[in-house]
Amino acid sequence: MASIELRNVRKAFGAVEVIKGVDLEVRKGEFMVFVGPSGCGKSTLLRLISGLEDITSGEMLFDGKVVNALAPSKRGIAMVFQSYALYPHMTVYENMAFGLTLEKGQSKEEIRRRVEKAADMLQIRQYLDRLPKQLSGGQRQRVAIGRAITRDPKVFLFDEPLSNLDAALRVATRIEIAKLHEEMNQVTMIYVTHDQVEAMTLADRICVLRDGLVEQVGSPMELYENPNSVFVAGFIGSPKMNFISGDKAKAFNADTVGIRGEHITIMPDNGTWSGTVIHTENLGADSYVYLEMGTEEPVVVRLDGANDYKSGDVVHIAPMEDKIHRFDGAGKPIR
Amino acid sequence: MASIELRNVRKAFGAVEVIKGVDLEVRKGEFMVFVGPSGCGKSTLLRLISGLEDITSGEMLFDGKVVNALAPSKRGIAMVFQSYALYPHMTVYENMAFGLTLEKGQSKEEIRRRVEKAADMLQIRQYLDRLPKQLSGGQRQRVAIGRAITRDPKVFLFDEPLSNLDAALRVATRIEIAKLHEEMNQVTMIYVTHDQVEAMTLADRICVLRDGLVEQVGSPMELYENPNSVFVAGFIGSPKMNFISGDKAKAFNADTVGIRGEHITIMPDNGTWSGTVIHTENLGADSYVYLEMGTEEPVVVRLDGANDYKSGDVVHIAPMEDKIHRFDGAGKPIR
Amino acid sequence: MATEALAPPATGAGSRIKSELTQQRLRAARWFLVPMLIALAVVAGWPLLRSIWFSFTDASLNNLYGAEWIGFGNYLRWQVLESGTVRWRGLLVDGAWWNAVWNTVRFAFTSVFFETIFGMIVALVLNAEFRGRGIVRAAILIPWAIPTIVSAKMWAWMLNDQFGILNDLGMRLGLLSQKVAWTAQAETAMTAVLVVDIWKTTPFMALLILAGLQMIPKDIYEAADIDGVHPVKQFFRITLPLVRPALMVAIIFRLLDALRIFDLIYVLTPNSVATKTMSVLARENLFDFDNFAYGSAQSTLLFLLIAVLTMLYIWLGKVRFDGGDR
Amino acid sequence: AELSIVSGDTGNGLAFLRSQLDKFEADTGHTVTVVPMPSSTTDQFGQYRLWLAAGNTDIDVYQTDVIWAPQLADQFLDLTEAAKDVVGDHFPSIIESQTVDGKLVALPAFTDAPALYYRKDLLEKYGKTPPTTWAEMEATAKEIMDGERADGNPEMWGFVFQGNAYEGLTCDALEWVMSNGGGQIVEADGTISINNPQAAAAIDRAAGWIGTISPEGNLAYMEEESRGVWQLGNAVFHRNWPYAYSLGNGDDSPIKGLFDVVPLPAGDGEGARSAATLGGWNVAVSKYSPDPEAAIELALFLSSAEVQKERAINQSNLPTIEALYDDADIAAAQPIIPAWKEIFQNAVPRPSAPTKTDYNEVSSMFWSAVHNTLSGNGTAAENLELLEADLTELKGDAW
Amino acid sequence: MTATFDLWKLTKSVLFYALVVFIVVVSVFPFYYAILTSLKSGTDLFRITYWPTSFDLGNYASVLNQGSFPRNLLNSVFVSAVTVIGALFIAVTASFALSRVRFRGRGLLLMTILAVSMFPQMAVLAGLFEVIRALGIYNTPWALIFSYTIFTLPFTVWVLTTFMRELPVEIEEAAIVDGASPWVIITRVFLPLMWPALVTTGLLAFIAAWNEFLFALTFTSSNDTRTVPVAIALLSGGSQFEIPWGIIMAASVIVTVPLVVLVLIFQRKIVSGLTAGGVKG
Ligand SMILES: Nc1ncnc2c1ncn2[C@@H]1O[C@H](COP(=O)(O)OP(=O)(O)OP(=O)(O)O)[C@@H](O)[C@H]1O
Ligand SMILES: Nc1ncnc2c1ncn2[C@@H]1O[C@H](COP(=O)(O)OP(=O)(O)OP(=O)(O)O)[C@@H](O)[C@H]1O
Ligand SMILES: [Mg+2]
Ligand SMILES: [Mg+2]
Repeated sequence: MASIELRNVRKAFGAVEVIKGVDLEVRKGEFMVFVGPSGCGKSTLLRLISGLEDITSGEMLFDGKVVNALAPSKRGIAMVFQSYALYPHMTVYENMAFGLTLEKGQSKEEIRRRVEKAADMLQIRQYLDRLPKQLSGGQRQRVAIGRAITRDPKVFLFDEPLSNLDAALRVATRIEIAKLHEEMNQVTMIYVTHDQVEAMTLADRICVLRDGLVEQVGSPMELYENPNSVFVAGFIGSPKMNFISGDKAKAFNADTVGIRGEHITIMPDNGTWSGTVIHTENLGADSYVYLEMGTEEPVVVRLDGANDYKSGDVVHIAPMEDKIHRFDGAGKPIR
Repeated sequence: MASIELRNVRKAFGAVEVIKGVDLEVRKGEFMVFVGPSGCGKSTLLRLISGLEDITSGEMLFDGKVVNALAPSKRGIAMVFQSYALYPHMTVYENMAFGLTLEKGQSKEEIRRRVEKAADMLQIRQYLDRLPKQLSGGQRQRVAIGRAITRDPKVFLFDEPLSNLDAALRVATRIEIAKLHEEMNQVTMIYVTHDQVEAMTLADRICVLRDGLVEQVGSPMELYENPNSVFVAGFIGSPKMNFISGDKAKAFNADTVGIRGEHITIMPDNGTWSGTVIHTENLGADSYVYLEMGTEEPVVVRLDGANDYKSGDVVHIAPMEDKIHRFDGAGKPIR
Repeated sequence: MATEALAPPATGAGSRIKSELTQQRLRAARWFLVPMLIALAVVAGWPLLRSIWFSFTDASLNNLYGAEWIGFGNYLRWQVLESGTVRWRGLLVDGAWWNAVWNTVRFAFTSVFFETIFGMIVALVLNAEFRGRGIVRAAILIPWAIPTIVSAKMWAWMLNDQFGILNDLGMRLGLLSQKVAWTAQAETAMTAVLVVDIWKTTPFMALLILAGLQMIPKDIYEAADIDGVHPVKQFFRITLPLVRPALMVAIIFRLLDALRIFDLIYVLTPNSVATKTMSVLARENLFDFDNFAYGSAQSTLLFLLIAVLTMLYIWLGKVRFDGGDR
Repeated sequence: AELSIVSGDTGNGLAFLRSQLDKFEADTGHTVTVVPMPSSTTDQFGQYRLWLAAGNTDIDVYQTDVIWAPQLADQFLDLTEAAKDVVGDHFPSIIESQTVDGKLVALPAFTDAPALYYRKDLLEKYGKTPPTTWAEMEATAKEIMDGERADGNPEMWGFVFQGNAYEGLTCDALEWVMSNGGGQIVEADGTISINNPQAAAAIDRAAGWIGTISPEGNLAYMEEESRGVWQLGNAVFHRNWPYAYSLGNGDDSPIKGLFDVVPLPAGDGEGARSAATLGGWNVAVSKYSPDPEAAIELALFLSSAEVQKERAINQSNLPTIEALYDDADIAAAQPIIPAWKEIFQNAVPRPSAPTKTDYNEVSSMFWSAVHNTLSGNGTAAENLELLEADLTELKGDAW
Repeated sequence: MTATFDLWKLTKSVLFYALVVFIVVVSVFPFYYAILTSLKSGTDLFRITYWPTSFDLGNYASVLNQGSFPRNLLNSVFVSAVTVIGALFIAVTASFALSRVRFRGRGLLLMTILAVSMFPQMAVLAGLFEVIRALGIYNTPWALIFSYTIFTLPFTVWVLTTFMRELPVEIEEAAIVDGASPWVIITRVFLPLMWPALVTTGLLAFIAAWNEFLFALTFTSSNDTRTVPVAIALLSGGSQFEIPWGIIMAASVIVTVPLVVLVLIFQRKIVSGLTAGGVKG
């Protein structure tokens, strides 16, 4: 466990500035999730924290000590790479045990026990003797995770660790990671993901990044309920929040109003607004209805269970008034 | 567009049989999604269809003609690889244009037009001059998609093409792919994913694979509502269906009963079953409550919106009777 | 000969489907191999077979075409003396030859051993990022770039006991108490040859290893950094296994070269028993003495010895011939 | 016709050859190209053998070392007929050395014989005269060397020669042995004479020089290395071929004008006399030459008196025609040449004629035995005994 | 950042640069000495100096004026360049077959190729001579180009095969799906990824051909067709035993400089991370 602090951290690749001054504190033992659009700098930030990439300017502190120049190996971290970065010449077992064999005072049995435990958890026990190239994508990803969790670091850095796993395994692994977090004396974890569920369920706090800058940091429900910008509002939650501007928003005294698909009810006849169904999607447990009603993007309404609206149907909808988010011209919320 | 038929197709790597006799028909213009646990053989099957991997035995037909031996380049396919497989020395533009430049009779402008169209669609226009190593994971993945869609194939093969994209982009790209499917004269698409939403929304039909064998093929709702095995029932839908066996199941005249989290209601006082809350998860739009009630895995109940159950609370629940799935000892449904 | 072998490997039982892709690749492979095979057959096939053939004849350079087949006579023959004792003659019982074999093998292994180590060090240095790297790379290649005949003579000059700069330097720096005749004495002559050979061919090793180093994916070093792998350990556990293929090839070719060492020994040392190598012997017999057939036999045996050593090396070093294929 | 001549001649020699060829071309209308070869005789020999063995038609005339005739005899034309008018002018011993089984293999172009170079100034300084015996040489060398070293030249040595294991050592050692009355390794009739006490004594004496009056490194010296020591002024005596004479008198030479030459010292005991190994070059005509007539014409030209005279004047090469030693022009241009006649008359041929095609191997065995002795691997007696056995085996029934 | 940390870092880089300097000095010193020698003449040659005492370009002038040295230099360039280009061309295609296509007897074939390099050069001289005369290319640059294949080809084939084996399969597969033929895969996909290997083998083979002596001496018989190593061996002093050190060193410097330039130009291509970003795994 370690607390991590970033002070006006910047990173440029040549002329391109990718991290544009990030201030962030990750508390001791916290589970911090980074989310943000593809290319916003999540992996880069993670690599800066790991020490693999030098920061261009600013300060990075671990437990209050400046570590700008500290070698990655001395930071007490374990990391899962987005690109896996497995050792191609080592078997799965060796890949996972490698870090451990280097630590002093680890007996062979102890290492084997720990590797096997991780392998069991990740259901890759039967592949321990294979080389990475003989594995499927998801199996490789699990080896990458396994390699990180067999070790005993102060900080875990996960870069989209579950993206290639199937739903069931994903849930299982997610829960294991949460358990790990609890068990390991609340080790500090930083986790990049695109998965809403992962972000919402794992995070103590979520950090929303946008284009190299921190947009908002807060607990999942805080972000969900009180996003402090249109961007965050749109980014957190799936399906995306619906944004309505123009006259319809004016009626609510705002430049833009946002309302989530699950907070819209379809009215039998008259509602606040009306629109034409252009598409429906059926996910089993719930379903989405896409409505054309003159907004930039179609408005999505989420319904429980299946529905039988057809394209072309005209429906009336009503937002739940207390769930409406109002934003001003600058995209800031009006409270 | 082409119809694809697999007859008892098998594939072994050395002594390990990975595809164990698959019979499958992908119809002309169909959007077929492969799902299945990690390592079940999805990528391998895709590679067999692409011709990159020779089938060990069986027959593969494109439009009724045996193509067992046909070279990939002659099958009229485009493919997105799970590991991207970008040309590291080529810029994004060159990566996307490479296939086109190899085709005869493509003018420079035509190629540029098509690449730029794809790049716009995938929001990577500004990266056209970069090398893959200068891109983020999601950007690389989009280049891989772009490379496939600039070409004009009869069959698209996508191997987890969206796994590294953020939610918004994912939805957008998903919709673009659906649009592509419609526009391109209903080109045949085979798509591997782990994402329930993608599978459910994109697929005309889903093929559930398990351990090298086809478990069930059917439309998304068919699979959701009438899974023909415990496995499919458990695999389709998120969170996973809850399975209850033993005495509680006996009461329903089955060895195992399955009930999805969204089909369970929490009763104020007395319900069919009762359990202890061990964990809750809040996703914003809905929330999950995990109950310990003597089953192998905790029972998950899905509730709309947030909830405020605490670990240790004892609650009563009732399944919606008409949504209960009953399975016999062999895991087959009882109807 | 080898083209017939150009069929896919037989797999298990049953009729494997030979796909068009595989066939196309095999066809391409065949076409790709043909120029090389023709080139090698023409340029090397005839001369090699001719040499081997000569080794079974009594050929002499005075009478190359009238050579007569004498079977294994050059390798081993015997004479029954009147006293009844049998006298064995021929290459296989030639003490000078086996002495040369021993000299050569000792030389080859020592020099390749040190070259590998120094080559690796140099390659690692060159692999690091620093200013002026390009110039250093060029500088390092200089020993390899100077023609052997020149560098051998140059070193002979530098090692000279009277006006050699090395003795002078050694005296000035206080490393030597008196001038040493490096190449004149049997004990130091071999060392001198070794030093020069190592100096000359380390760049070859270094450059090949460097190329190998450059092909290693960088991201796994990041993983290793994270794993807290000490750089030394990284070298042995990651770098070494991953440059191994390149290293192995470099060593093979250096070994082949070292086992055929000629120029350096020839120019640098007095032609004494202590430093004579197989090639030097073979050259003497081929051209200087009137023993062309015997020289051919020595060359052939040298070839066989190298082949055996190479095969041993490939087997012990577990050099793979596969991988990379689809 | 278009002829080509291959020559290992060097710098000035090559230029001289070209100038003579120009004359030849003008006289005869033939054209001649020179194919130069590296100056190492061993390299040349291997090359020529290969070319001849393969029947190379591109070369018509070869310049050959004096010892090659028996080994290459089969591939050269017999010049007896063509040269019958001029053979008489040459030293008979040289003509004999180029005659194999009655066949005149090559015509002599010039000859060569080494001498003892000594430092006039130093000998004067210590009141010595040029030595006539090895023992004298040794003593003088030692005395002057010690004296000079004490005087502040720690680099000073007594005697430098060619001690590397190569043909040059055969020459040097043959001189020691011969001058000590030890025979010439293999006698003209083919008997192997080397294993005798006088020969052993001569070689043992030489072995005693190493580390005392000669540097250890002498064991690796060829002509140039020894000349280096000598020409830096760091040796009292030096054994070398005539070429070192003009170089030592070059403008930048520290010993310019400070040295002179005398015949090599004699040994002691029965039959002792000064001996110098015979060197020299000849021209031979390839039997594969497409135009042998013209080629023979060229060979005759190159060995003719007029060319030899030019050569002597320009190159200070020793003529093979006896009459030229009395030539006034030569005496004027190269005063040393008449003086060298004495040295030349003491010249001994290496046993290339009796040993025929095996000469190189014989020479190699001999120099190895000597080199071993010099480097302290066994005494001369032991090594010569082994040598005799080896030679006997090599000889078999007959050479 | 504590002071000790800085100190350690400093020591490390000092040690590193010391190592660099040491390596450079050891590599270059004899060459430096050659340059020194090339600026001397006469008895000066036998005197030991560490710094240039005179600056006499006479030796260079005489090298360039002597015989056909400039011509020999051109010959060398032509022969080495054609040899290397030819060998690389043949080797690149062959190594694709040997590294990426699985067929029976591949190991045997590789061994056979290697076996060619196991014979001492001198031993094949006679046979090669016959072949060259039979082909009618004796005393032309082609004789050298032809005979140099005997050592450049096995080397280039083996090295390129080894390196090509290491390229990720996925990238090749992507190209196959894109409709690339093996030829296109080699030229447009693999070659750009193999620059370090190509440049390295090219340079090493070039230098080997550049410095070859024995074949060059045997298979040419006129000044106009000879290459520099032979020309250097032919450089000679006034008389038989005299070795013209100054001139030889000048010539060596002259022939080494183009190689150094060549290395300087091509070493830029020896860069790492060419395959980075292509695949994950
Ligand atoms: N070259 C190989 N050698 C041996 N086994 C292999 C090889 N390639 C794949 N496999 C095995 O074949 C099985 C199927 O692999 P495949 O890549 O098709 O899985 P997948 O369904 O795509 O999984 P994922 O969702 O994790 O990508 C896996 O168990 C894998 O380990
Ligand atoms: N080496 C580089 N040179 C130039 N630009 C780079 C380099 N590496 C990354 N970038 C750019 O920096 C930005 C941030 O990259 P990063 O990998 O951190 O994104 P990310 O948030 O992890 O995205 P994703 O979710 O797609 O993985 C991207 O726009 C990327 O193109
Ligand atoms: Mg990323
Ligand atoms: Mg897969």
